[in-house]
Amino acid sequence: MSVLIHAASRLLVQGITGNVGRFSTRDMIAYGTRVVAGTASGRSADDVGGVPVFPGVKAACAATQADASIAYVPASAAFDHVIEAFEAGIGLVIYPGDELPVQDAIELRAAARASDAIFIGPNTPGVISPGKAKAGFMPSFCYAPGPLGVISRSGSLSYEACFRLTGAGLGQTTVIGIGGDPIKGLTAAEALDLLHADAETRAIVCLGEIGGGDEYAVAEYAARPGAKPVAALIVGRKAPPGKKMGHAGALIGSHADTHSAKMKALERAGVHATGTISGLVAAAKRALAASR
Amino acid sequence: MSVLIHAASRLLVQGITGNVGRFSTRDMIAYGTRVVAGTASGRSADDVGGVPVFPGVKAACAATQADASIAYVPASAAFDHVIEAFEAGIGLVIYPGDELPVQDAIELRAAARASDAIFIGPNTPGVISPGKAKAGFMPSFCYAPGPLGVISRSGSLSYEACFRLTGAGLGQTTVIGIGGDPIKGLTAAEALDLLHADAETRAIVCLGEIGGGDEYAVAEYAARPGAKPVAALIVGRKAPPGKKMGHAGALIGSHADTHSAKMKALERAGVHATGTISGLVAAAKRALAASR
Amino acid sequence: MLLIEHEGKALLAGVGVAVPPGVVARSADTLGRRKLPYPVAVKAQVASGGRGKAGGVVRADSPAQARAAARKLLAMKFGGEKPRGVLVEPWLAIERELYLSVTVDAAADGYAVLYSPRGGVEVEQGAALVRCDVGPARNFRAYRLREALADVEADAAVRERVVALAHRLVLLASSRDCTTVEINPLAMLADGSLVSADAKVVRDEYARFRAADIAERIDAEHARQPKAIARALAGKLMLVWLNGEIGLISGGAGMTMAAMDLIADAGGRPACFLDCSANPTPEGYRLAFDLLDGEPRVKVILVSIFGGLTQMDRVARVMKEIMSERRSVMPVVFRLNGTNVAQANEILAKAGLHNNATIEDAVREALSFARAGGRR
Amino acid sequence: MLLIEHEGKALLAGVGVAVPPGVVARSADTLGRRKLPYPVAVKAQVASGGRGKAGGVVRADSPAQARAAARKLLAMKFGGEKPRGVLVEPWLAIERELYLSVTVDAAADGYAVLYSPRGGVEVEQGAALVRCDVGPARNFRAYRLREALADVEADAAVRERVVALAHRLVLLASSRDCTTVEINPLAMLADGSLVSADAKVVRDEYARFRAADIAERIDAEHARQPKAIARALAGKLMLVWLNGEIGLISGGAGMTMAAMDLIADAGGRPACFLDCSANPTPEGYRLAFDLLDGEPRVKVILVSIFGGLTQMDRVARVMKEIMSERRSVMPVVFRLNGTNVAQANEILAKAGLHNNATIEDAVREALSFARAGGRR
Repeated sequence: MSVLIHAASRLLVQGITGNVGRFSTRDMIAYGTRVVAGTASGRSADDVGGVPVFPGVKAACAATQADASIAYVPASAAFDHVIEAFEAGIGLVIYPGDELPVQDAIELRAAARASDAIFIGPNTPGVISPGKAKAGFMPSFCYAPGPLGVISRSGSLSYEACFRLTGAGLGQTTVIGIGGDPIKGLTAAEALDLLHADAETRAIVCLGEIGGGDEYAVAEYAARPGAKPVAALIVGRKAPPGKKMGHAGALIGSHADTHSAKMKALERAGVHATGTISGLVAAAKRALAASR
Repeated sequence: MSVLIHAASRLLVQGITGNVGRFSTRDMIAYGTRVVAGTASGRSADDVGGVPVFPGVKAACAATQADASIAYVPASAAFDHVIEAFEAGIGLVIYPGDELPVQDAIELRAAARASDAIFIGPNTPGVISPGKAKAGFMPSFCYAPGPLGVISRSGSLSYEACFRLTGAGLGQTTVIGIGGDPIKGLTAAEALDLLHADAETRAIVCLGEIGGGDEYAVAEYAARPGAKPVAALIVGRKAPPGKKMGHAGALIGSHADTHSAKMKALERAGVHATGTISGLVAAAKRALAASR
Repeated sequence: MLLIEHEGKALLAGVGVAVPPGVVARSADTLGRRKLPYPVAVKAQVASGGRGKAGGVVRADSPAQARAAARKLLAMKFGGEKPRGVLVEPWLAIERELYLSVTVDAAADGYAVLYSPRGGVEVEQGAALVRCDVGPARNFRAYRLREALADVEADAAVRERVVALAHRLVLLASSRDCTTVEINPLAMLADGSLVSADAKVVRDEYARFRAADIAERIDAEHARQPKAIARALAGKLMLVWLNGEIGLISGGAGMTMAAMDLIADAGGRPACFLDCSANPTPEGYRLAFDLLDGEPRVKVILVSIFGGLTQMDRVARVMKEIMSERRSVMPVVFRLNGTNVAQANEILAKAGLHNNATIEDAVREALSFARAGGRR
Repeated sequence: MLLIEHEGKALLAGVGVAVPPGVVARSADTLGRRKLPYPVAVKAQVASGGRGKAGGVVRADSPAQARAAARKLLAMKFGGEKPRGVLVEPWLAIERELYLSVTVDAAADGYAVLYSPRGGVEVEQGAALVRCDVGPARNFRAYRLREALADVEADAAVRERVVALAHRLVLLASSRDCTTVEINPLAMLADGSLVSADAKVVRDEYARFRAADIAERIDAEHARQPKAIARALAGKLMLVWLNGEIGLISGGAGMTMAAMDLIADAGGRPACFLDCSANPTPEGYRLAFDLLDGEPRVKVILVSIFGGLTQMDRVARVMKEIMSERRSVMPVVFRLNGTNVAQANEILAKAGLHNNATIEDAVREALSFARAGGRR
């Protein structure tokens, strides 16, 4: 099994006629994803790579039974598009774009809950279930099927990490980019719950950084009786305090935000934690070994 | 029967320790209303006229099973108090105050719907079911039990109208002040539906004025097959256009807002309509006669 | 409270809506000193509608023309209103005039969006508008508006811009307590971009406790009113002058209108709508009498109050006091009813004041005084 | 984006929150010309915290004292920052200092309200705060906050004022896209009224497309930055100068931090955090090289990009071009990986550029250049 996105998932690409939409659609199809429909707001458009294009999500769903969506639209239009997908009955909506006002993230998380849907993002490369499907723009060659569930706050770091894991023969069930913003559609805790419930996921790898509270959710999970083994990489050990490190959430404001506080909390919870990318494969192996 | 408020209604007075709250509480009790509780935000207070005072609605409901509420609080606090009542499970909340921002009226109407509750107001004297109970500050002597359901946009006009009806021996089942603002908790159409469903109400009297669309809802109701006979008084025949006549809703902006357009629509729908308070009793009598 | 065009445009610009870069001048002279991007539109800043048809917008191709236009406009009146300045903007090369507004609407249980692909005077003359109900602001759905526009707006790019713009307007209306935000015309330029050529923004006066700019604007507006109106507003009385001779002091809007109708039916004319229900205190009533006593047109005062929360024994006591201290010789007719009316009748009777049993009686009495010339 | 005190207070006043009447002066001289209500507080206007302890607030009892205070404060630096003026307010007779803030908090799925009955430095020093989760702004519930405050705030009247104030702050935060609105101290005066003695308002830069005041403030802030930072910002690069010698050009925050950690582990020091992922274009990368080539501290450039959406064949082509046209002699080390990396490797190889297989290799290579002195 995998979580969130499966071989049978029927993906809709909102904003399919933009440059990113076109590139990613072809890339996702090449990976084997069933991209069944696209939307181009209010415009009639030809198909994109063989995918039919609809003027709205309702029409796209009626014609193609799409059940997941990724929205390649600017931040100023993200709220409108994600809500449209929820109200058309789509159960999983990914918004990969960045610079989404936090207000809109708050509203979209609340709307997802009200629609009984899952919202992922903003600021994420998406979700990939290696060998089955991907909804996002992560470089495909970095991934392979296997027993690890992966959660990441950072796109580039997840590529590097999975490239290493895959290179070491450690494949993945599903890699979830939860995004680097302070308010997330899917939180670390929720992503952990999904991977915990997935029978094929034997151990979990969490890619974290300074700032924010996600890593404490990881520690909380790991300390739970019956939790799957967890490995974690926390980057930003050498980042100066008080400066925003690219991600809106990656800022050391208080002691809890620091690298050392997070490492301590993770280690106390029994997480196989490392502070360097070079140590990731070994940590993941230790976690996997513990799962036997 | 009566609608909205009955002899068994258990009334809560929010803001009971203010001048208006104290006065109205004593007045409602004198009328026979079962005022079971009052609130004074966050303060402990002695009882008011024998009514126990609680710091919040939840506590008041738990102790007294209040099922209706009237909130005597300033407009700036109205939203907070009405929402509190909804969330404590109160099914009928009246906000008599005026100058409520229309934004808050919009939100409270939506909140009432979400809570499956009824919100009445703003800018209303309340609701009275003569001989049974009153939730509001209308002068009691103007009312008597009888077969008429009355709906009014204006407080003072409803006193005068009911004073005349009662004087002429035409009593009332329930008199509902829906208020004079453009966005109402309970609309004219909804109030009509309530009175329509009430077995004891034999005819309906609507007290309207220039501006707004309530009178068209009345015409729509009256034109419905099986509707109860309706009498209507529309005031403001001599009001100049473009000037707000006290009520936020009483302004002639378009032709439909005018006295003559409303009178025509009502007459076309078979309403016993009059343009002068002097003609009200006769109109109500004609409506009652038609109900036989 | 209707904002003047340039104030409304400032609110629009504040939420990222395109408006022409404009300058406001209070006099032709200050305008002459500015560097302007000719040709320009010189626009009278008035709150009343129909400005365009009344010649309130003038094109100017040179500083001399701009000064002349400003001088002319500032000397004119629009719907009885003197302009509070002129707004000068680049003259827009408009390809098409659209109409877009967001307004509070009871049928929508909140906001409604209205649109026409042909705006400007066509809408003013009553052209039909496409309507999309929103309700509370957070219920705005771009896709629903897009569907509603599909039939009337053929240009897909314009449609998308209108949808995005409407969302901004709904958020503006809710976040800044506006009851109407109307852009007419919404100008489509040659490149397809949309610019708000005019702006009619109405803000909710009741929100003044949480919007300092509304409170300030209300104060400024009150200060601009004629003295009597300003005094009434300061005393929380609602005064609208009418042209008649019966000075109506009343409580409650509905009952006041009913009394006005009765006065007219009896052949009289009300001098005013003067609602004291927001300030039924000795000070409020004293002010009401003072305002009417000071207005020569008024021949008789008719006090018509049917009180619920307002306790009529208190009102009667106040009336007694006012009548005993008052210097005016203008006759006063009473019709008080409502809560504690029995005590009120006693108080009035003891003071030798007659309380009419019905408003019809009171109107008749007032008219007979008025016909006798009033002001005995 | 943290607003300066007087800007934050203007937002507060705009929603009807009580702030002391203040005047802002950019120089001691302009201050001297004003009539002030002595005694006054002269307050340095800086964005950095801990101003009070650093002597950034001075009491003045006379014009001479006020001028002296302003002169002194304007010459000081707070957290490395020169004041942008002084704010002068009446000196408040504070009975008690409270703390109230509204902030975006992941655990609340939106806003959270934080309160302490003892504010001021006690909170700065880490005193516990009472917390009430709100979520989306419309979910603010006065009664829940009232319950949360019942245990810590004994004064019922103050509690009610705090509840009403918190509601305003939540609405302000959501309607004006603020991520934090903090009042510390919230001053309780002798009559029990609450005045915002200080204001720390953080606005959401991402909302600039719908908030003109945020966009303007960002532009102004960028203009105040040192030249290199301002150029980076104009080119949509994220640049933070650090103290080292390895000029790190990267894409993606997480991977950049990982590389910084590796550099440090290997005994090096990064010269910067320079994230090009928002502008992975020829112009963006050229600017990045230009900025680092112009910084003498930088001894070697390490280009570390792991692209997903960024297609690495395109990046490789850009790198090839930059390397061929570049005048600087500073060594450059590459580690490119990601989408289309095979083509990228080919392009680099043909251009005679070495692409490191791992970031560890690249860091080692960069360090050896740095140790050799760099800038061959």
